[in-house]
Amino acid sequence: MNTLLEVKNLKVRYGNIEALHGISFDVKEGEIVTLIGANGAGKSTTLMSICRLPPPEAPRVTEGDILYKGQSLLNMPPHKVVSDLDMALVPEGRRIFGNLTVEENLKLATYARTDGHEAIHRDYERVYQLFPRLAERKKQRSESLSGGEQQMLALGRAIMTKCGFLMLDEPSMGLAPLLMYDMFRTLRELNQSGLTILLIEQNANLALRFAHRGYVLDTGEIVAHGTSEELLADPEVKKAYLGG
Amino acid sequence: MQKHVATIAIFAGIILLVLCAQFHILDQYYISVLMFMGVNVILASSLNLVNGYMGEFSCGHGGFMCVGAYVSSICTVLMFSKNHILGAPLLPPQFAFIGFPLALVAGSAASSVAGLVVAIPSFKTRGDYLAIITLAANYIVISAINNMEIIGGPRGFMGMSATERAMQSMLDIPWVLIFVLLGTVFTVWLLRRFVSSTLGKGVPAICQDEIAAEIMSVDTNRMKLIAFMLSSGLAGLAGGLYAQVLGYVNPQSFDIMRSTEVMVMVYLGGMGSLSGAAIAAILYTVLMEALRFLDVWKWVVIPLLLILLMQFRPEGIMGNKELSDLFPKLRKYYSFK
Amino acid sequence: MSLLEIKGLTRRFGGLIAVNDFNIELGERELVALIGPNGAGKTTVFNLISGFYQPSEGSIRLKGKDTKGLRPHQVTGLGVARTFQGIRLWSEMHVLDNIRIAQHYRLGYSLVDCFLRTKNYMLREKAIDDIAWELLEAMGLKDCAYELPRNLPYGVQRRVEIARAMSVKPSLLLLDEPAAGLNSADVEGLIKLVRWIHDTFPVTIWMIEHQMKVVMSLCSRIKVVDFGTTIADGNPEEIQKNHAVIKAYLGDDTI
Amino acid sequence: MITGGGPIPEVPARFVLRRGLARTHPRRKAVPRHAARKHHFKAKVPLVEIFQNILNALQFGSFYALIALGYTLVYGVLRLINFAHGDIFMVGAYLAYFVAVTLLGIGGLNLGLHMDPGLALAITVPVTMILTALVGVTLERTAYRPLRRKGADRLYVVITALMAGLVLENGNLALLGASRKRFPDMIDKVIWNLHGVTVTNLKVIVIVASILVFLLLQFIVTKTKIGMAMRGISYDKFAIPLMGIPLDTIIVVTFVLGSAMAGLAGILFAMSYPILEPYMGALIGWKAFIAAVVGGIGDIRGAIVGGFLLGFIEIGVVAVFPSTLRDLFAFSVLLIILWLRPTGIFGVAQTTKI
Amino acid sequence: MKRMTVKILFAVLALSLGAFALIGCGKDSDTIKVGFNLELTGDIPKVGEASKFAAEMLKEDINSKGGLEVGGKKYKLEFIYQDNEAKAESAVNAALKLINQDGVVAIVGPNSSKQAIPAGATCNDNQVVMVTPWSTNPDTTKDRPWVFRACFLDPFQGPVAVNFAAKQFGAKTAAVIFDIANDYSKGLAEIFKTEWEKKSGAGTVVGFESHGTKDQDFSAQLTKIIAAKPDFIFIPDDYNQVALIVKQAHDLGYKGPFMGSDAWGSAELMTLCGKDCIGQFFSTHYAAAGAQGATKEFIDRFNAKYKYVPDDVAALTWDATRLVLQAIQGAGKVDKDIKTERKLVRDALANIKEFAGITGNMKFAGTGDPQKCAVVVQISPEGKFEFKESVCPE
Repeated sequence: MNTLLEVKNLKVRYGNIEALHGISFDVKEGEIVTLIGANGAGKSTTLMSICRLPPPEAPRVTEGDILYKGQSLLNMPPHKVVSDLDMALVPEGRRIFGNLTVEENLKLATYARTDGHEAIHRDYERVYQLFPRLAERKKQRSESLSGGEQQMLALGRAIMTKCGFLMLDEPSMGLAPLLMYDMFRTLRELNQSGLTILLIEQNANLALRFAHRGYVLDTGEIVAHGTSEELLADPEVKKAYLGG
Repeated sequence: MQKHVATIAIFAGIILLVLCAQFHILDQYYISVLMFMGVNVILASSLNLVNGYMGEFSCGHGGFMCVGAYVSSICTVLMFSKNHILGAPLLPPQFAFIGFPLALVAGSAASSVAGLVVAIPSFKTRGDYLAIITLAANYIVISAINNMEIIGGPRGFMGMSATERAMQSMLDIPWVLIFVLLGTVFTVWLLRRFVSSTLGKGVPAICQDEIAAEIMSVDTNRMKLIAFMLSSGLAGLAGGLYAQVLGYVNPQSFDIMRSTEVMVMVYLGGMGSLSGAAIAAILYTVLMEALRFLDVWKWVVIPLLLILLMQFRPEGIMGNKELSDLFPKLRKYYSFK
Repeated sequence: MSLLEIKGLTRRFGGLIAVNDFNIELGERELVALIGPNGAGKTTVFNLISGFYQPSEGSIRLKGKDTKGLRPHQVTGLGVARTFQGIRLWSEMHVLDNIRIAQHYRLGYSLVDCFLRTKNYMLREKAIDDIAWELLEAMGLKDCAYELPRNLPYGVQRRVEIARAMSVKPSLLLLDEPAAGLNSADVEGLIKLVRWIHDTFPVTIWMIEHQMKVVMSLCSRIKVVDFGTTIADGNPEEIQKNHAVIKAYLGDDTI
Repeated sequence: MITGGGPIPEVPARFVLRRGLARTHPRRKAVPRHAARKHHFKAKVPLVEIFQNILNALQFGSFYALIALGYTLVYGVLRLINFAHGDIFMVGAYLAYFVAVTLLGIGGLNLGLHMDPGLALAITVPVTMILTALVGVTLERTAYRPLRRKGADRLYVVITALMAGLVLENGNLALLGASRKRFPDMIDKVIWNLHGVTVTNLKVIVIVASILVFLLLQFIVTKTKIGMAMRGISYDKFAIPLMGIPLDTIIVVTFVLGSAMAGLAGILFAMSYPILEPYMGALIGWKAFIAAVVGGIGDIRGAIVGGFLLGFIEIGVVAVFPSTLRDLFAFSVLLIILWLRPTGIFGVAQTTKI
Repeated sequence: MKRMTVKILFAVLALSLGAFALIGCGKDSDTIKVGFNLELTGDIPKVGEASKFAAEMLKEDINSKGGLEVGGKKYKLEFIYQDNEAKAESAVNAALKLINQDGVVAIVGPNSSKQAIPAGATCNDNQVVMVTPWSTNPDTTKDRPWVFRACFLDPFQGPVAVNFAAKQFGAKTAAVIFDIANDYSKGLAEIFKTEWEKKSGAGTVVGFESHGTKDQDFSAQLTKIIAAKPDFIFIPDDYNQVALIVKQAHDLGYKGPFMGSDAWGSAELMTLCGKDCIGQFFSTHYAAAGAQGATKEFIDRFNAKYKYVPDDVAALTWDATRLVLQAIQGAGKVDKDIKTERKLVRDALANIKEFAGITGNMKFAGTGDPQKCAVVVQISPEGKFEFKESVCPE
C-alpha cells in the first residue's frame, strides 16, 4: 500500500500559542485512519493545516512538513490543494452554503474540475444515488435542510470535487443515531470503492469501530497509535477517551 | 484614600486648565482646541456605547448632536439673549449659572427623545439596515432644521454668546471651558458607571449574542432603548456645548461628514473601549490641528494615516481593552463601585 | 399542579409544519428527554417554550400561567432557563460576567440607581455577585471566573453554559443537546453534573440529546418525536424496545 | 418628431400647443401667496407633468441603481460596505474625462488625436471601465485584503473604505486643483418631444444601460459558477477554498465587476451631468448605498429596485410637495420602509439557528 | 508584543501632543503678517483657491516693490493661509490660530457665511480686524465693530435682479430655483420673491423650488417650474449648479431667459455651461469683459498667471486685502505691541470712508458694510461677461 499522506513532525502556531508540538502520522491509500482526542487537543488544527486554509482561520506551520503523494503541501494555496490534488475536507459544522440550493451547492463543488462534462455528470448520479434525499430536495435552499440532510450534502459536495482522499471533521455531531450509522455505512461503502478517509471524531468508540488505524492526540502531541483493535484494548486509552 | 487619587487628579487638572486659561498662560487657540477636544470626547464615547458596546453601526450621530445643539441654543437665547424673533431675554443674567446647565439638560433630553426615532426601529431592524435608519434620521433632522425659518434655517442660529457674557458679568472666568470640561468628565463618568454595572453589561451581551441575551433574561428592547437614548442624549450634550463654544450653529455643521468623523474616532479608539474612544478623540483633534500646515494635503494625509493604522492595529488603538487593563497599576488609584 | 403543560402545540413556518399537535405534561423535579431524528422539531419546541417563537396553535402553561405573548426574557423570569445546541456564551466577557448578566430579570434597580450607585444598587449587585460565585464554586468553575469563554476547553464551556442557566434559579431547565461535541470522558462528567443538579436543586430538567448513553443513564422518561408528532413516550426500557423508535430513530448500529 | 442638436431646441409648434394644458394651472392665477401654496397641494398635477417626472425619476434612478449595483455586489460577497464606491464612481467619471479629452484632442493632453466623437465614445467606454476596475482592484489589494487576512472586524474594513474614499476625493482635489472639469459632448443631443413630454437620447441610453447592466449582473450572479461562488462566499467564506475555488480571485472579480459598473455609471453620469468635481461621488454614493439597503443589500434585484425607488421617491416628493421638504419626506419614507421591512424589499433575514 | 504596540502608540500620542504645543512662530519685526482664513478644502474649494491666488498675486506685487510702506518704512508682507475646510468650528480654530499663534495683524476671510459668522464673532471677541470678501449675510458684521466686508448685501442685490428682469424681459411672472442648504442662495431667493411680489403682485412667483447643495439632478424641480410657465427663471446658485440647471431646463424644453446672481460670476461658468448660458444675464460685483483701468489690469495679470479669468471672489479678495493694507498704512506706524497695532488698524479701517476697489467704489458708513454698485452683465456669444447696466444704491 502506498503512503498517501505523510505528516512529519508538524509544529503549528495560532498567534502566540503553539497548538501542535510536532506530530507525525501517515495515511496509506485505501485506509480509514482516525484521530481521536479531547477537545482542544489539536485535531481540527491538524486538518486545517493540511488543507492550508488561508488566514485568519488558518494556523501557521512553523516546523515540519506535510507530504501528499510525496509532494509538499506547505507552499500550496488552499484551493489548489483541492483542485490540483484529489483531497477534500468536510469541515466541522458542515459549512454548506445555505443561501444556495442543493443543486447549486453540488455544482459549485465542480468549479475547478477540468475532467469533462461526462465525468462530472457521473459524479452527480453517484451522489444522488448515495443520497436519494438530496435528489428530492434539489431545488431547495440548503439552509432549510435538516441536520442530517446537510451532512449528506456536505459529503456529496466533497465527492463532487472529485476526491480520492477525504478528511472528515466530526461528521456525527448533532446527528440522530439512525442517520449517524447510515452515514458511517455510506462512508464504509465509499472506502471500499477506493476512497481513503481521515476521520476526526469525538465519539472515540464509534471512530475506532469504524477505522482501520487510529492516532490519539493529546494537547498537541500524539500519545498513542496503533490499529483500532489495539487502541480499543489499550487500558490507558480506554480510561481516558472511551469512558468507563 | 488611594482610591480617590484619580478623582482628585482629574479635578486638579480641570482647575489647572481653567487657571491657565484665566491667566492667559495658554492662549485662546489652545483653549479652543481643548474645548473641541472635550466635545469630541463626549461624542466619541457616547457613540461608542452604540457602535462599540452594542455593535450596531449608527452613522447618524451628527443628527442627534444637531438636535441638542439647537434645543439648548434656543433655550439659552430665550433666557438670556435678545433675539429678533424670540424677543427679549426672559431671565436676568444672574440666572445664567442655573439656566445654562438647564438648557444643556433640555438639549440632551430633546436629543434623547430624537434618539427614539432610531431606538424603536432597532427592535426589529438590525445591522446595516439600522445603519440606514440612523443615516436617514440624520438627513431628516438637518432637512427639518433647514425648513424651520424661525430658527434661521440654513442661515444658522446665533446669540448664544450672550449667555457666556451673562455668566462672565457675574464672575470673569472662562465659564464655557469649565462647562465643557465638566461635561466631558460627567459623560465619561456616566458611561463608565453604566457599562460597569450588570445592567449595562446587557448591552455588550446583545452585541455578542443577541439571541442568548434575549433568552437569558436580558430585556433587549429596553437595553436598546437605554443605549440609544443615552448615546443620543450625550450627543445632545456635546451639541449644546459645541454651540456654546462656537456661538453659532448651522445645520450643515452636523451633516454626514460630522457623523463620519465621530465614527472614525470610535473605531480608531477601539470598539467597546471607553478610554480608547477618549484617546482617539483627543488624538484626532490634535491631528486635525497639527496638520493644518498641509493645507489641501491634510485631508489626504489624515485618512492615509488612519488606513495605515488600521493595517497595523486592525482592532483600533485600544481594542476592547481599557487603560486599566493595560496598566493594571492604575486600578489602585480609583474605584468604580 | 404540573410545572409545564403543553397542549396541542403547533408551529408552522410558511407551509412547513415544524411542530404538530405536541402535548406534554411535566411535574416538579422530573428528568425527561426528548429525542427524535434531525429536523423532527425538537429544538422548535424548546424555542416555543422559551418564547423565542410564538405558537401557531395550542397553549403552553407554566405553573398554570399561559405564556402566550410573553417575550423570552419574561419567560425566563417565570423560571425557565436553557442551553443551546451550539454554545452561545457571550464570548468577549469573562465567565463571571456571563453568569451575572443572566440574572438581568431580577436586577431590581433602575438606571438612576446605576448612575448614582445607591444603596439599593450596591445591595442588588452584591446579591448577584454572591449567587454567581456560589454557583461557580459549586460547579467547580471558580478558577476560570475571569477567563474568556473562548479560551476555555469545550467541555468547560458547556459547564459554564449550564451554570449560566442555573443562575436564573430555574424551575425548568431545558438542555439542548448538552453532549454534542463532547468526547467520551467529558460526557461522563456531564452525566454526573446533570445528576448532581437534579439532586441538589428543585428543578425539572428536560433535555434533547442524541447520545443514547446520556439519555438512558439519566432520564426516567423519554419522549420520541418525528415529523413534529409524538411517536413514543415512556421509560428507557420501553423506548429501547419500541419498534417505531428503532425504525425512525435508533436504527441499526452496525457500521 | 425628432429635432436635432443645438443648445436651445426648436420644438414644433403643434406639440408646443399641447402644453397649453398647463396654462389652466391654478398657480397662474393671481391669488395670495399662502392661498396659492395651499392650492398647490390640492392641485391635480397634469398628466404631462406626471409622465415627465416618471422619465426624470427613471433617469436619476438609473444612476442610483448603477452605483447601488456596485455596492450590493461587493456587499453581497464580502459583507463589506464599500464606502469608497461613490468615489470610485467619481474616479470613473474623471478617467472618462481624461480618456475622452485625449481622444478628442482637446484639453491638456493633446496627442494630436482628433477622433470622431462617436468613435471616441466607443473607445472611452471600455477603456474607462477597465481603468476604473483597476482602481477598485488596487483598493482591494492594498487596503481591504490585508485587513481581511488579519481577521479584522468588519466595521474596521468599513472605516478603511470610508478613509479610502476621502483619500480619493481629496487626492483628486490636491492633484488636479479645485477647478471643475466639463465633460466634452460625445454624442449629438437629440430631444424628442412627445405631447409635451421631453426625452433626450441620453436619458434613454442611461435607462436602457442600467437595465442591461442589471440583467447582465443578474445572469452572472444566478447562473454562472463564478456567481454561485460569489454567493457562496457571502454565506461562508471559510468553505470556499475547500471547493477548490480561489477565494481571492473571486473577490477580485467582484471588485472588477463592481468598479467597472461604477466606471460605466461615471461615463454616463458625466455625459448627462457634464460637470466633474472631486466631491461629486460623495452624496450620490451615500444615496446609492441607501438605495441598495432599502432594496435589500446583497441582492442584485434589490439594488435596481431600490435605486429606482429612491429616484421615484425623490422626484415624487418634489413633484407633489414643496421641494424644500424633499430630504425630510424622502428619508422619512425610507425610514418607514425599513421599519416595516427590516431587511429591505428583497433582503432575506439571516436565519439564525438556535 | 501587542502591549508594545500600544506603548509605542502612546509615545507617538505624547510626542505629537508635545510637538503640537511647540508649533508657533518666531516674530520678525520687519514683516507684517496678514492672515487668510479660507475654504481650501471641503464643499467649495474653488472659492478658497481663487482667494488664495488673488492674495498671492497682491503679495508678490507689493513685496517685489520692497514691501508695504508704513510710516516711511517698508515692511515685507507675510500672508498666512489657514484652511477652514468649509466647516464652522474649523473656521473658528483657524481664526484663533491666526490670532494667537501666527500673530497676524488682520484677517481676510472666510468667504462663506457659514464660516464667516462664527469666525467674525471670534475675531470681534479677540479684537482683530476681519474682512470677509464674499459673505453677504447681514449677521456677519452686525454689531461687530471689528468685522468688515468687501461685498454688497443680499437685500441690495435682490431688488437689482427684480428691477432688471422686469424691465429687460418685460416679465410678469418669475420662477426661482435655489439651494436650500446654502444660506446665500436661500436668502437671496427669498428676498427676490418678496421683492418680485411687491412689484408684480402676489402669486406672480409661479415656481419656488429648492435643491440640495451637492445635487446634480434638478429635473423634477424644473419640470414643475416649466409647467408653471414663468416668464423667466431666477437662479441664485453657485455657477457649477447653474451650468447643470440651465442645461437641464433646456433638455426639458424650456426656452425662456434666465437671470442669475453674483455667484454666477466665475470664469468657469462658461467652460462648464457652454452654449446653454449664452445670452443670459446676472447681477454681479464687476464685469470682467470690457473692464477698464485697474480692474482690467487685475484681470489680465490674473489670467496670465493662473490661466483663467478671475471670478468675483478673487476680485473681492483683492479688494478686501487692499482694504486691510490701506488700513495698515493708514495707521501710520507699526506698533511693536500686536494688540495696539490691531487696534490702530481697526481704527484706520473704520476711518476709510471711500475706497476705490476693482469691484467698484465702496462707501462705508460706519457699519462695516460697504455701499457699492452692482452691475448686471450679459453673457456674450464669445462667453464674455459684458457690462449691461449698473445699479447703485440710492
